[in-house]
Amino acid sequence: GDDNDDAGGGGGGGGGNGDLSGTVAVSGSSTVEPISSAAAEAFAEENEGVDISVEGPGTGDGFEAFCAGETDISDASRPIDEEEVAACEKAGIEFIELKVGFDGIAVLTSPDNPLECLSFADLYALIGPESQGFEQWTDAQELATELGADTEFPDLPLELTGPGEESGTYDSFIEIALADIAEKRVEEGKIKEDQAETTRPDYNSSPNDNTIISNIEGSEGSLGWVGFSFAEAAGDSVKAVAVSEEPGGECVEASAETISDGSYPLSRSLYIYVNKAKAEENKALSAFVDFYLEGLTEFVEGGGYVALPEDQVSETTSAWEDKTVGTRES
Amino acid sequence: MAPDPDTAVETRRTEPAVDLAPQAGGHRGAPRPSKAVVFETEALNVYYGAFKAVRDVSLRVHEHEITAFIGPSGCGKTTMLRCFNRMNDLIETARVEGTLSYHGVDLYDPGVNPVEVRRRVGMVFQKPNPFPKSIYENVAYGPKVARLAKGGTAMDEIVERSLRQAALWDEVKDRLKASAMGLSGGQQQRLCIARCLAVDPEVILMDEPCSALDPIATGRIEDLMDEIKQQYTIIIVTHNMQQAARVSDRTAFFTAEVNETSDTRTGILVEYDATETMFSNPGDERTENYVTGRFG
Amino acid sequence: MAPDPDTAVETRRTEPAVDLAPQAGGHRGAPRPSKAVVFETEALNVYYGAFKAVRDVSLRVHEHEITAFIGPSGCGKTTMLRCFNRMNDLIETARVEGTLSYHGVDLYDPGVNPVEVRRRVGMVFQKPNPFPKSIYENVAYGPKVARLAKGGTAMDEIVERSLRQAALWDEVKDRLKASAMGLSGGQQQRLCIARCLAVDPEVILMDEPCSALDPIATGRIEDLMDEIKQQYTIIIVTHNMQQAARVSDRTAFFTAEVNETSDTRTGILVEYDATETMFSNPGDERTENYVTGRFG
Amino acid sequence: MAVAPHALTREVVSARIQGRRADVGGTVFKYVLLSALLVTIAVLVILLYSQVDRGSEVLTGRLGDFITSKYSSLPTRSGIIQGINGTLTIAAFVIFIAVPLGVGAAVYLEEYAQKTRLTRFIDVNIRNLAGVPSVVYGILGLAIFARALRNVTGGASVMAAGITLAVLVLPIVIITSAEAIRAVPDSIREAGFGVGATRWEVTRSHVLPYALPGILTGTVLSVARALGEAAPLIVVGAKTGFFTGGDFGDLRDNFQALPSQIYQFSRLPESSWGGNTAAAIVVLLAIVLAVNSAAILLRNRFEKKR
Amino acid sequence: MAVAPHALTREVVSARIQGRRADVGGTVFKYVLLSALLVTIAVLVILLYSQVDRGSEVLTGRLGDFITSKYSSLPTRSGIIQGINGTLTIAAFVIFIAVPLGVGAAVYLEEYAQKTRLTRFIDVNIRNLAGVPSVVYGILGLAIFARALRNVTGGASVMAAGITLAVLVLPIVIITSAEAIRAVPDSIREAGFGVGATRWEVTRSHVLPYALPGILTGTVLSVARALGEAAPLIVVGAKTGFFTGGDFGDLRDNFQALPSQIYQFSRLPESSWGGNTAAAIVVLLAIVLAVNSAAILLRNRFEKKR
Ligand SMILES: Nc1ncnc2c1ncn2[C@@H]1O[C@H](COP(=O)(O)OP(=O)(O)OP(=O)(O)O)[C@@H](O)[C@H]1O
Ligand SMILES: Nc1ncnc2c1ncn2[C@@H]1O[C@H](COP(=O)(O)OP(=O)(O)OP(=O)(O)O)[C@@H](O)[C@H]1O
Ligand SMILES: [Mg+2]
Ligand SMILES: [Mg+2]
Repeated sequence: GDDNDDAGGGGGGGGGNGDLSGTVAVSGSSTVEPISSAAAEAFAEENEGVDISVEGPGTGDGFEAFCAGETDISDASRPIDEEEVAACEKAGIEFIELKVGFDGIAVLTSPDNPLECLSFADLYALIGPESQGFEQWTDAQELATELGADTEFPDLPLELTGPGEESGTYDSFIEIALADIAEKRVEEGKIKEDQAETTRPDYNSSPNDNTIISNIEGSEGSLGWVGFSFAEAAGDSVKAVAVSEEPGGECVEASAETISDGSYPLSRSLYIYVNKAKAEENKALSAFVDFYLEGLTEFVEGGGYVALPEDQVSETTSAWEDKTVGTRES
Repeated sequence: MAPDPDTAVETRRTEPAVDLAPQAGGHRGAPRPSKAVVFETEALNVYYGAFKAVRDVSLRVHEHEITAFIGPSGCGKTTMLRCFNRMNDLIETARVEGTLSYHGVDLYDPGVNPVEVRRRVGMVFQKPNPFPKSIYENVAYGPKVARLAKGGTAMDEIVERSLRQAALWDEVKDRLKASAMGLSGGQQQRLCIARCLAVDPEVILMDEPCSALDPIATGRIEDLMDEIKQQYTIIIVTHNMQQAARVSDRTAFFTAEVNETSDTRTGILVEYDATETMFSNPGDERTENYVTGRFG
Repeated sequence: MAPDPDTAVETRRTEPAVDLAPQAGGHRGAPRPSKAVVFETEALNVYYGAFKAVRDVSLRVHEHEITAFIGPSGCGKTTMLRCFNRMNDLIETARVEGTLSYHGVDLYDPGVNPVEVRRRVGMVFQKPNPFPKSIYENVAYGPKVARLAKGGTAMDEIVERSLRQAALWDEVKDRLKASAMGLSGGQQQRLCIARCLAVDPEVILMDEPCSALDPIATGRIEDLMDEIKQQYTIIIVTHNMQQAARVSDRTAFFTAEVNETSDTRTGILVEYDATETMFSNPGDERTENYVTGRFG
Repeated sequence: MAVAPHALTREVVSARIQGRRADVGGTVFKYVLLSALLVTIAVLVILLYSQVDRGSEVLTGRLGDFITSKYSSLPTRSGIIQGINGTLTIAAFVIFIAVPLGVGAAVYLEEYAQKTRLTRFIDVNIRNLAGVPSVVYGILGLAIFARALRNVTGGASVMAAGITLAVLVLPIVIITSAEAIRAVPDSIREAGFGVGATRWEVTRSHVLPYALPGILTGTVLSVARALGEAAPLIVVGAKTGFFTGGDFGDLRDNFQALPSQIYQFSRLPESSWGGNTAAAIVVLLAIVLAVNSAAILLRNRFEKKR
Repeated sequence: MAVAPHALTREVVSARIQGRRADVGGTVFKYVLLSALLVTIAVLVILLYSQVDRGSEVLTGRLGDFITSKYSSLPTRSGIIQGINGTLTIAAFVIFIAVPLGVGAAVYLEEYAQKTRLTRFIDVNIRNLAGVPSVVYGILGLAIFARALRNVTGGASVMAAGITLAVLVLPIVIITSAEAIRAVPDSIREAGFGVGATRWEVTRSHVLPYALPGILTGTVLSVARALGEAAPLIVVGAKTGFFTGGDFGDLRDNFQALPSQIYQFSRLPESSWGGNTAAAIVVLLAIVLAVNSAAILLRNRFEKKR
C-alpha cells in the first residue's frame, strides 16, 4: 500500500514515500505513453530516489522488450497477442494485465471532403487488403456495394495515410474495423488466409502522427486514421468522419462520451502490463503501480483519453491487488 | 632640376623633398638617341598596409633598352617591379600612390584591365615558381590563354623556341612530359624564363633571373637579353654588378633609408642614369660606394 | 693514381671507370698542411627512383676549410650536399649507394641517428624557407630543440649574435616579433643563414647562400665564412666563380654527363683540388673552360 | 662561439651521432598514434564482420532477390530495390546540386570575394549551417520542399528528399572545398596571373586542379554522409511501410532510401528481420565503398599530375 | 619573334590594355558562384527565422524554465535540461576521445607511416568508415558499448552514446586532419629537420601549427555533426520519454540528448508541442553556434601566427 508513515522523507508534498529507491522502466505504446508519463512525473516528484523512465516506441516494440525482461511495465493500446504471450512464457515472465482507459481511433479526411459518415464495409473497401491499387475513391465503390454499403464516394483521388505496422493503432484498426469482414472474405475465398490481418500495402505509412495529420490536411481526397487524442489536438485542420458499424447503421461521431459508453465503434481499451516477479521484489515498482492506479482517472483524462467507468476502475484495482496473472482479453 | 628628360627626375613632382638631391645628378653621362618612353612613374609610393616600402620614385623606362635595378636587399626593387604589371594588386595589403603610365596610358586607371597588362608585361619571379604540371604545360600555358596557338605543331614550336632561348632545351627535351617540380633550382628558373618568353610580351620584368644559374646559363640568358631587346623592353633586378654593367643600358640604384621617427626602412631611388655613367662616374657617393663594392 | 691523399680520388675504387681520368690531375697545386678529414665519400651514387642523379663521387672534405662545389645547373650539387646531413632521407624516391663517412663514422650506418647528424651538420637551403613564424622564433628554434638555451637573455643573445653574423640584425632588430614571411627575398636568405648558425653546428652546408644577396650582404657573408672557418667546416655551392675563388680553400667541379643510351644526364665529379690550382692551372679542360667562362 | 672548440675524434663523433636524444615524447606519441589507428581499423573490422555474419543467410541465399525485390511485410520475401533506387537518386541530387553549388560558393569566397566583414560573416554562417542537426534539415525540407513546393516536387518525393539532403551537405562541401582552395600556394596563382591569365583561367587551370584532391575528399565525405542519413528522410516522408512505385527515375513519387529502410528493418522483430537488416547494411556499405573507390581513383589520377 | 614588330603608340596601347578579353565564362561563373552563396545564406535565414518564429512563445515566455526543467508530458511544463546535459556530455566525449585519437592517427599516417600498400589500404578503409551510415554506428554502439561492455558503461548510458558518437566522427576527424597536414609545404619540414629537430619536434612545432586551422575546421565539423546526430542515439537507447536522472555527470545513467529530444518532440501533437520543438532547435543551434565561434576565434588566432 501507499503508506505515508515516514514524514521525514524528502520535502515532496503529498503522500509520497521519500525513502523509496530503485528503478522503474516503462515502455510500449506511444498512445499510452502520456498517461504513464503523467503518473511517472507525479510519482517522481514525491520519490526522488526512484529512477523512472517512460518511453513510447510502440506496443509491439514494448512487448518485445517486456518479454525480454528489459522493462518492468509495458504500455499497450491493444491486448497482448498470442505470439507475445508465448515469448513471455518462454522467457519465464509472468505479467499482470491492467486496463487503464479507452481511446478512440478517429477516421480523418480533409475538411473540404463532402463525406460525412463511413461504415466498416466502406473502410474495408477503401483500406482493406482487397483495395490494393485503388487510386480513386470511386474505384472502391463496386467493392463497397458488394459488401452491402450504400455510401456514395466522391470523385476524388484517394490519398491514404496511416500509422505503420509497428503501431498499436494500426493493429487496433485492423482488429476492430476490418478483421470481421476479412474473415468472411477468406471464407468466401476472395482473399488468402495470410491477408486477413492486413491492410492494403500501398498506402503512406508514418510512425509520426504529425506527418499523418499533415498529409491528411494537405489534400482534398485524403483519408487516414490516428488516435483520437491526436485528432482532437489537430483541431479544425482535419475533419473526423462519423463511423457506423453496419452499412446504414447509426453514424456516431468520436467524442469522450461516445468512446466511454462504447457507442463509437472504433474505440479500444488501453492497458499496462506489469512484470509480476519484478513487482514483488521491487518496492519502487509496486509503489509506482499503486500510485498509478490511485490517480488513474486524472492521469488518463490529462492525457486526452477517456477514463474507465467506476466499475472497471475497481476491476483493475482488484486485478492488481490480487496479482492476477495472464490476459483476460483476446 | 633635371635637364635630361630621359633619365632625370620629373619636374612636376608635388613635393620638393630633401631626398631628391641625389637624383639631380642624373644628367651627366653620354647622351643617347632618345627612345620612346615605355614606363613613366611620377612620385610613386608603395605601401604594405601602413608600412611605406617605396617612396617618391620618379623614373622613365625606355623602349628597346635594358634597365637594371640595383640596390641592397630590402630596398624595394621587387616591390617596384611588381608595380609595372600590377602584380601588387594581388597582395591584399599593397597600395600604390602616384602615377605610373605605360606608353602614356595611366596603368592604374580604373578602365585598365590588369589581365591585359600582364599579358603584355611579362614577369620572371625572384623565387622560381613553376606550375606543378609538366614542363611542356608550363611553357604552353601562356600561349594557350593568350590564344597564340591552339596546340599541335604551332604550340610545339613555341615551346621549343622558348626553351631554347632560355638555354634549357637540351636538358629537358626528352622529358617534356615530366613534372617541372623535379627540376633543379636553376632549371626551374630557366623554365620560368621560357614561360615568360612564350607569350611574346612587349616588356619583360626579370627579378634576379640568374641568381640560381651557373656562369654558362647566365651567359646564355645575357646573350638572350641582348638579342631580344631589339623587340622588347627589359627591366632586370640584379645583385650582380658585373651583370648590370654588362647587359644594361640604364641603371637605377635604390637604397633603403632609415626613417628617423619610426625606425622602419623605406626604399628610395638614389640615382638613375646611363649604365656607363652609373658605374664610371656616378653622381651620388652612395652609388659609388655600392657599385665599387665599398660596403657600408 | 692519386698521390696527394687529401684531394685525390680514393684508390680503393671498385670500378676503374673511364671518367676518372680528369681527377688524376688533382695532385698538382700548392701542397698544404694536411688537415683532418671531415667527410669522405667513396664511389657515391645517388638515385631519384630509377634516375641516377650523381655517379661515383669520391672526395674528402677537410676540417676548418671552405670547400666550394661548382658546376652547371642540374649537375647534382644540391643532391650531393643533401647527402652530407642525410636530408635526402626525406625524399621518398632518393637512394644513396656507396659510402660516406663523417670523421670516419659511416653516416649511413643503421645505428646513426639522422637527427643528431643534422644537428651537427647544418644546412642553408637553395630556396629560402623560413618558418612561417616570427623572425625571433625562426632563429631561436634550433637552439631550443638542441637545448642550447632555455629562453630569456641567453636565447636573446644567441638570436642577436646569429642575426648580426648573418648581417641582418640592423634591418630587423625592431621587428623581431614580425612574421618572417614579410621579409624580402634577400632578407629571408640571411635569416636562414642566421638560423643555421644559431645551433652552433660543426659543419655548415650552404646551397647558394648569396644568390639573392646584394654585394654588401654578400661581402658580409663571405667575411663571416672566413671568420668562422676557424671553428667550423664549410661546404658551399655557388655559381659565382669569383666567390668560389675568393673564399674557398678547395673546389670541386661537377658536370652533367649525357648518358648515351638513355639520354638522361648524370652528375659526375670532374676535378677536385686546391682552389688556387683549380682556377690557375686546372687539370681538366672542362674545368678550365668552365672557370674561365669559355662556355660550351 | 660560446662553445669550446670541438675535439672531433672518430670516437667522439661516433658516440654523438649514434646517440639518440631522449625522444620519449616522440616515441610515446608514435605508439599512441599507432593505437589510434588500430582502434579505428578494429572498429571497421568488427562492423563489417558482424554485419556480414548476421546477414550471411540473406547474402548467400537470396542476394539477387533481395536486391531486386520491393519491400514486403514478409521477411523472407522482402527486398530493397526501392531503397537502392532512392539512395542512388539522392546521391545523384547531391552530386549534381550540392557539389557544383558548394565548390562554386567556395571558389567565390576564396578567390573572388573581397575579405570584408560581410564575407567573414558569411563564412561563420556557413560553418554554423554545417552544424545544424540533420533532423532540423528534415523539418525544413518537409516544410519547404515537400509542402510549399509540392507542385514542383510532388510532395514527399525522392526529389524533395534529394534536394533536402543536397542542402544538408552543401555547407560541408563549401567548407572542405574552401579549405582545400586556401591551401593552394599563392606562388602558383602569381605564376598564372604573371603570364596574363584571367582569374577564371587561373582558377580553372591551376587552383582547382591543385585543390582537387582536397575537394574530392570533402565531396566524398558529403556524398557518403548523404547516403547514410536516415533521420531527415523519415521526417521528409520516406515511406517506412509497403508502397508501390519507388522505381528508378520516379522523381516525383513516393520513395524509400537504404538508411531509412535499415532503420525501419531494425525496428521490426529481430529474430525474423535481423538478417535483412544486416544484409541491407552490407549493401549500403558496398555502395559507399564504390563511391569512395571511384573518388580515390580520381584523386590518385590528379595527385600524380601535380 | 614570329610576330611583327609592335608599333606601340599611346592609342594602340590604350585600346589594348583597356580591352577586356571576352571573359564570358568567368563572368557567368562569377554569378553562378554568387547565387550558390546566396542560396546557402537564404537557407540559413529561412531556417533560423522559421524556428525562432515558431518557438517565440517558449523562447520569450519561459526560456529559463525551458532550459532548466526536465522533460514532462505536459508541453507547458516540459524542459530540455536532460537533453542539454546529454549533448554537452557527448560533445565532451567527442572532444576528448575522437579529436586526440583522430588527429593522432592522421599525424601518424601522414608524418610517420611509410607509404606502403598497407597504409594505402588503411587510408581507403578510413574513408569508407566515414561513409558508414550513422544508424549502423548506432547498431554497433548498442551491441558493443551498451550491451557487451555494460559493466563499464552501465548499459544504454550517456557514456555508451558518447563513445559511439566519438567512434562515428573519428574517421571524419582523421580525414580532414590528414588533408590539412598534407597541405603543409615540405620546405617547412625540411627547415625544421635542417636545424636538427626530431620528427616529433618538427610535427609539434611546425606541421601541427601550420595545419591547425584546417584541423580545427575538421574538428568543428565533427563536433557539430556529433551534436546533431539523432538516429544512432535513439538506436543506442536515448530515453525518448519521461525519465528521472539525466543530470550532468551521470555518465553511466539513462540519458537524453537534444537531437533525439527534438526528434521526439516533433512526434508529439504539433499544436501543443510545436513551440517546444522549435525552441529546442534554437537552443541546439545556439550551442552549435557557440562551439563554432570558439573554434573560429581559435582559428583566427592561429592563422595570424602563420
Ligand atoms: N626530388 C627530385 N626528384 C627527381 N629528380 C630530381 C629531384 N631533385 C633533383 N632532381 C634531378 O636531379 C638532377 C640534379 O639536381 P640538383 O638539384 O642536385 O642539381 P644542382 O646541381 O643543384 O642544380 P642547380 O644549380 O640548378 O640547383 C637534376 O637533373 C634534377 O632534375
Ligand atoms: N608582402 C609583403 N608584406 C609586407 N611587407 C613586405 C612584403 N613584401 C615586401 N615587404 C617589405 O618591403 C620591403 C621591400 O621589399 P622588396 O621585396 O621589394 O625588397 P627587394 O629590394 O626586392 O629585396 P631583395 O633584394 O632582398 O629581394 C622590405 O622591407 C620587405 O620586408
Ligand atoms: Mg626582391
Ligand atoms: Mg641546386
